Amino acid sequence: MSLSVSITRQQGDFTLDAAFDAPEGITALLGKSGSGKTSIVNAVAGLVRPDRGRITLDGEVLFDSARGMHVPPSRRRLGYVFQDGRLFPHFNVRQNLTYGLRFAPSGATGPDLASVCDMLGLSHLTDRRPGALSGGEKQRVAIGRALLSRPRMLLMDEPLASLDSARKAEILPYLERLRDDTGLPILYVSHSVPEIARLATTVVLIDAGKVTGAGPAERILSDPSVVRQIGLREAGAVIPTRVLEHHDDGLSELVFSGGRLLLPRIDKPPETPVRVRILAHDVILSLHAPQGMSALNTLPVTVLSLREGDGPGMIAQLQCGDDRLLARITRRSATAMDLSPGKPLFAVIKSVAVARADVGAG
Amino acid sequence: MSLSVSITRQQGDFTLDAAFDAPEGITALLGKSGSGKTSIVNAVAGLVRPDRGRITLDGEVLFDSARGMHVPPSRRRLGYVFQDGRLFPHFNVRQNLTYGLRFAPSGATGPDLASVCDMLGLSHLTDRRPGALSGGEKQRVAIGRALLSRPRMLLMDEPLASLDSARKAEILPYLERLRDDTGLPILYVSHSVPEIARLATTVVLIDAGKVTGAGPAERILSDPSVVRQIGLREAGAVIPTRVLEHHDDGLSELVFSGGRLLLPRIDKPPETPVRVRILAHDVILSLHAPQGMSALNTLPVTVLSLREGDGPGMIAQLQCGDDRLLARITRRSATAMDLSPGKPLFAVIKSVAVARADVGAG
Amino acid sequence: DVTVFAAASLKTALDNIVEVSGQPGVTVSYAGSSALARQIEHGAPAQVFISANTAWMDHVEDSGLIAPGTRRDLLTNRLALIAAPGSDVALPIGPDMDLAGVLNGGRLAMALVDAVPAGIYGKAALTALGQWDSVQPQVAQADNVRAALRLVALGEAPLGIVYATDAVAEPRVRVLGLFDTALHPAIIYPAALVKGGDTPEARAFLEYLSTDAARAIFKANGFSFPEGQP
Amino acid sequence: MTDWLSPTEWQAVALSLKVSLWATLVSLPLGVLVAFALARWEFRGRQLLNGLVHLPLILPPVVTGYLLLIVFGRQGPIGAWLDQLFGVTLAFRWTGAVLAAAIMAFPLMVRAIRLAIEAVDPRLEQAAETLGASRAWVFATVTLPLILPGVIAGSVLAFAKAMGEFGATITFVSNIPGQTQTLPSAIYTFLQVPGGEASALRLVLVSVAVAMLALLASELLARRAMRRVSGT
Amino acid sequence: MTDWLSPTEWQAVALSLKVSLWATLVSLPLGVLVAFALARWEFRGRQLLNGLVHLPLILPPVVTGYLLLIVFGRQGPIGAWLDQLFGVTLAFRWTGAVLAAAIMAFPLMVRAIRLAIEAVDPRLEQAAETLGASRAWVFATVTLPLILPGVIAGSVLAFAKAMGEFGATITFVSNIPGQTQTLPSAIYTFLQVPGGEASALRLVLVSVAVAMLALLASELLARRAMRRVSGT
Ligand SMILES: Nc1ncnc2c1ncn2[C@@H]1O[C@H](COP(=O)(O)OP(=O)(O)OP(=O)(O)O)[C@@H](O)[C@H]1O
Ligand SMILES: Nc1ncnc2c1ncn2[C@@H]1O[C@H](COP(=O)(O)OP(=O)(O)OP(=O)(O)O)[C@@H](O)[C@H]1O
Ligand code: MOO
Ligand SMILES: [Mg+2]
Ligand SMILES: [Mg+2]
Repeated sequence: MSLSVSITRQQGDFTLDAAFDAPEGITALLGKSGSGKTSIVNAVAGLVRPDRGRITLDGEVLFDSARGMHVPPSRRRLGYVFQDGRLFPHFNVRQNLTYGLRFAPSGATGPDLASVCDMLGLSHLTDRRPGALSGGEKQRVAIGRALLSRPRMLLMDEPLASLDSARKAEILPYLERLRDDTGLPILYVSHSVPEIARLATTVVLIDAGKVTGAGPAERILSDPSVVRQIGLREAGAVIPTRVLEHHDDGLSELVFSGGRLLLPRIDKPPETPVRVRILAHDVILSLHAPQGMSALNTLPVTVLSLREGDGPGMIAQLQCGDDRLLARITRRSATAMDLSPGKPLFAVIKSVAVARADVGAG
Repeated sequence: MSLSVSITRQQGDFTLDAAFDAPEGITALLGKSGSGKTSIVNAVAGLVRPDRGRITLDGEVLFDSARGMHVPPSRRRLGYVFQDGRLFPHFNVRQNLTYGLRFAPSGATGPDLASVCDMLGLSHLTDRRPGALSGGEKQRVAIGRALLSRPRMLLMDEPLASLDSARKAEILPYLERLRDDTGLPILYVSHSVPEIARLATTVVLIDAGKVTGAGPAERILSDPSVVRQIGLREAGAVIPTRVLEHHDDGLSELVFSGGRLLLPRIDKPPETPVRVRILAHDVILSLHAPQGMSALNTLPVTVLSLREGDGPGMIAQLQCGDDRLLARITRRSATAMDLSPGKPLFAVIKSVAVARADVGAG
Repeated sequence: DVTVFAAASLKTALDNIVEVSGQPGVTVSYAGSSALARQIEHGAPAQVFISANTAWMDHVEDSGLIAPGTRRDLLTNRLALIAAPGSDVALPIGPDMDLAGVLNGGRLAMALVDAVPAGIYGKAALTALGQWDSVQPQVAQADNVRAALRLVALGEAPLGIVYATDAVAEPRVRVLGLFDTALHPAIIYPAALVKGGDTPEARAFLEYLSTDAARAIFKANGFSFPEGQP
Repeated sequence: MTDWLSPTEWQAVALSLKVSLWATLVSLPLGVLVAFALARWEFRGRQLLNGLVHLPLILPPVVTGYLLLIVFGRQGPIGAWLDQLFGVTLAFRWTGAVLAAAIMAFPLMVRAIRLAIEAVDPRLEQAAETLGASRAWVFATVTLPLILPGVIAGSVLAFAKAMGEFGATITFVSNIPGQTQTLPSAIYTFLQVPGGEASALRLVLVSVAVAMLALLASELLARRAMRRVSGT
Repeated sequence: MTDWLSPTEWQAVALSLKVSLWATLVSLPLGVLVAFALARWEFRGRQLLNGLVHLPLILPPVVTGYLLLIVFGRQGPIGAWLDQLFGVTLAFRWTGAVLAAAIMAFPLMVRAIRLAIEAVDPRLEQAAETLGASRAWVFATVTLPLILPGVIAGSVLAFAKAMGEFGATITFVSNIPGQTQTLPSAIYTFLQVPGGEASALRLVLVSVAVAMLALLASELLARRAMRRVSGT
């Protein structure tokens, strides 16, 4: 499955002019408020018609201005979780959830009502009308409704924004399983870089209606030049690893080109490839291999580049085996440690700093 | 100003039975989806009538079932930022923003249209209708509208959920200034612990319609027993500090009972009290004072208690001067370092780990 | 100024007379006799009332609203049996006419037989002829006599009973015959001054209606005049 | 009460009910369709259709009745055609009374339904579309339930109007007791004779009672539908 | 065109316009109030009020006209009172035609506005309240703009109905040229004359033209208002 989008559209003063490819997996649209994310998703869903361009899903043309083609939304079979909910007020939760089921082709498989209710914690609400739901409950129903329509692809516009972290922690693994087990492609809009880092196979950066960067999540999110756009606090590197073994004390050992990592248990069998995100600000640089510290992971690295940020911070890009890490340090430390490209160092990472939410199978 | 709430209300199967006091500053309601946060805010705003109870603001009774009192919403002068936006579709952005101005008593002071537009990045949108705004733009207008009504208190129901971190980073300091400069009290609903840690003076924990904990933010958010409810990833300690001096390289030095901290520049004059949040997972424990490392902050601490979590992690509560820190470590490290209550250690904190978003004046 | 309340069926003739009379300021309000009578009862500013039947004039007079001594029988009329355009039936009016047979399932158009004067007279005539019972189920009652006439003119009803005056004015219908005046109560259009409207101008207009000039116009429209008057 | 009204009067009551019900039911689907077209579709002749629908409201009823007679009478173009092809006669039949009542009530029905359609949030319909519902399904499962209060309001308005319709009905189908004599015709008849007011009043009361019942029922129905729509 | 209609006919056209406009304007505030009460307030007698409002729709117009004559005539309880206290006479004046038209059109107006009020999202009104707006302000600044399309629809419906109203008007205020002879009355009068159809048709065309213009104008207005309400 692969989605290919290349469209332009004028709405008021705002010009959308976006082209990107979304290969298998989860493609995240990342961009600030008003940058055009929802507009793109609406075009893919067929709810707005671009002025010009082409949208294809797995070779099938959904829209093509040159040929005057516009497949109606109902025949695109894209499950859309809207930014603004849009539950049917006259149906109860169960009826909302199962609305799309009747239109799904008989061959289509997917989760059933019970499992969706379970996963989203909706079982006790099935007889309620949307008017009697809390904000987060509504959003969960919207997610379930899209899932249950057995779509070929999911379009999710900030689906988890109104949910607490506990609930998010339940839904995220489910989306991962969808991505991995069923191969259901997802176009995912979110403001949350951790969420995106965990889920996304591909990241598309949007700014003022234009695509300013697109590519595998690992590359985009590890690109120091992207740091500006997504915010210093969220900078980090995503590293492909492989599960080595699980230890008795609840830690899992992963291996990658740069060495080994100890992480809280990951529920994947040995040999499973796993993507790990290491935030730049979770990496401490040390001139010597540290002793007697609670941080379990120490990796030998070489400084690749140093990039000044605003204020007192710098981003150091580090070569670690074949992979790259980012570290956020102060200029004062850089001076004190006399950092410069080529300098060999140790990167100290607390095992727990690579938190569950930052681990994505991939 | 102080808000005092003690109400019960039955809605369907759900029983709200909440009592808490919100002293000056920002009081955060923290609880998972469907726990009753919006219901409480609605009662305070006067949009729903509790079955029983009493709500007073600064001694003035807003609601009292015993005396049959119910001040209508329009005379409560509470600026409500709704979870679901609720912009007036027939007004443009400017008209939406200034709607409440005409009803504000002539004496009431507050920000003007220009400054609100500026802060919220709405200046180029003032002539648009809400239907032509993106999700985040709508939310910003809703915030501005409440601010411009010159309220006695702000009620904010997940006001920043749909905003990107860059935008949040612009709005949060503004809310802080409101809190500090104008003393405008805020009742703040959010799922984001960092947001709450940064803003909240008081935290009220809600679970299934009941208050399960309430008190100063420092205490509640540093309470290891609260960690479960708010999620391990969010655990941390909030420490009151004071600005000592600003260094030329962009770092600010803060002092607190346990020693000194170097942080990226904080825009407060020396002597200003500042609250600093240190996430448990950003603290590394070391048996020796580390050398040649990029982490600038090393504090001598003593282990107070060790608390087992789920999985391989533990939470160590540390005495640091008169304050307490939390550190999240693996059991393996605890064993390797032979940790036990009373053991003196060093806590290593990267200066940058105390990120801007976690600094709150207070 | 004079305000005249007149039965709607008088419109053609009366408009003509008002014009010819040269009397300025005469306005005529045409409506059903029942509506006009009730309005006079409720204080309408009518000065002259011309009813299409005696019943409503009686009603107004009984209410004491007629200027004493001003009531007169102005006009009389005849009932006509008419046929739709294109019809070639010949049906002499009499007790042995086969009205139902000629209708052949079609309708006999009349005004409301229990309420509107033309209908009441028509029913009386048919009853007197012994035809009513057999023809009753075929009767289509219109809310006024003009509507009945229209049903026949449009060919919707093959036959109808209307005033002779109506038949005269409608070229599309063919008169099969006039009912003998003995078959039904006299069809009289009484006129009178309304109490309170008794001004010299009103009186003059009422008098004018009986002049030869006026009568010529009435006559041209198919009206006749009460016994003893030419 | 059976004594209170004469058999003919009972007939008139029954006929009025029958005619009004049929008029409402028959025009409902078309009313919804036309309201939908006027509210949502852009087409040449939209304003013309809108005007046409309103015509019976603008014209005096008698004129409408007369036009009906010309068009749908036995000699009329459509009337003759209906008669030949289907053996359906409207003139002088209760079916004709249904047509007259339906046409007179149509603008009211369409206006009410159209207003309801225009109030439907198109974003909900879009949501249904993305879930795979074709336009027709969206209409049946989302639009229609959401406009139900408007449809009910429009129908009752139409029913009430049909119960009171007089001018067009009597002009088009006359007043044949048991066949086309509706309640208003009966009332009118009484009002034409001096002293008939009391009898008219009795029928007016019946008419009012029937319509009030219909109104009450519709209020309850509409409230239910409204509660559904408000989502609680 | 001045030749095309006689002076009396012009008078009838002008009078109908005047009467319909006044009827619409005068009943509008009351219509909004009643619609609001029916849509939003719970009070004893709500159903009664609802029934009363619908009465003119249910009753044959002649009956309504007759009732008006009884109540508002010079001798009628209210008519006499109005006359004595304010020197206002309704019966047989154009003002009475306004009353008749207003009353006949009232149910249509109320229904349309009520439907619009029921479609307003109460959460928007709540939002306005929290911003300090009193109920009256909320109504004026939020509810009213949001129901504007409904108000326009209701007003045009009422105007159209008033333009076509005949039975109640002729019964209440008679058919006095230049004073109470409206377009429908004039049309009726022509229809009472054999061969008057041509003249009637001319007036019908005028009537249709006027109403169509009003409709078109209202469509444009309502579209504008609708666009406002949809927030884009
Ligand atoms: N009208 C109603 N009838 C029955 N139950 C209701 C009604 N309104 C809300 N509830 C229930 O009350 C509970 C509290 O709702 P509330 O909106 O206060 O939650 P919340 O804490 O704001 O959640 P969220 O974070 O998802 O917005 C929920 O379980 C909800 O299902
Ligand atoms: N109907 C419209 N007319 C004019 N401008 C519009 C219209 N709809 C959207 N816009 C503008 O288009 C831009 C993109 O909107 P879009 O909803 O795609 O943003 P977004 O990236 O989803 O933002 P958010 O994160 O706030 O939801 C915004 O600047 C918005 O103001
Ligand atoms: O009273 Mo009429 O209109 O002559 O039948
Ligand atoms: Mg968006
Ligand atoms: Mg909520």
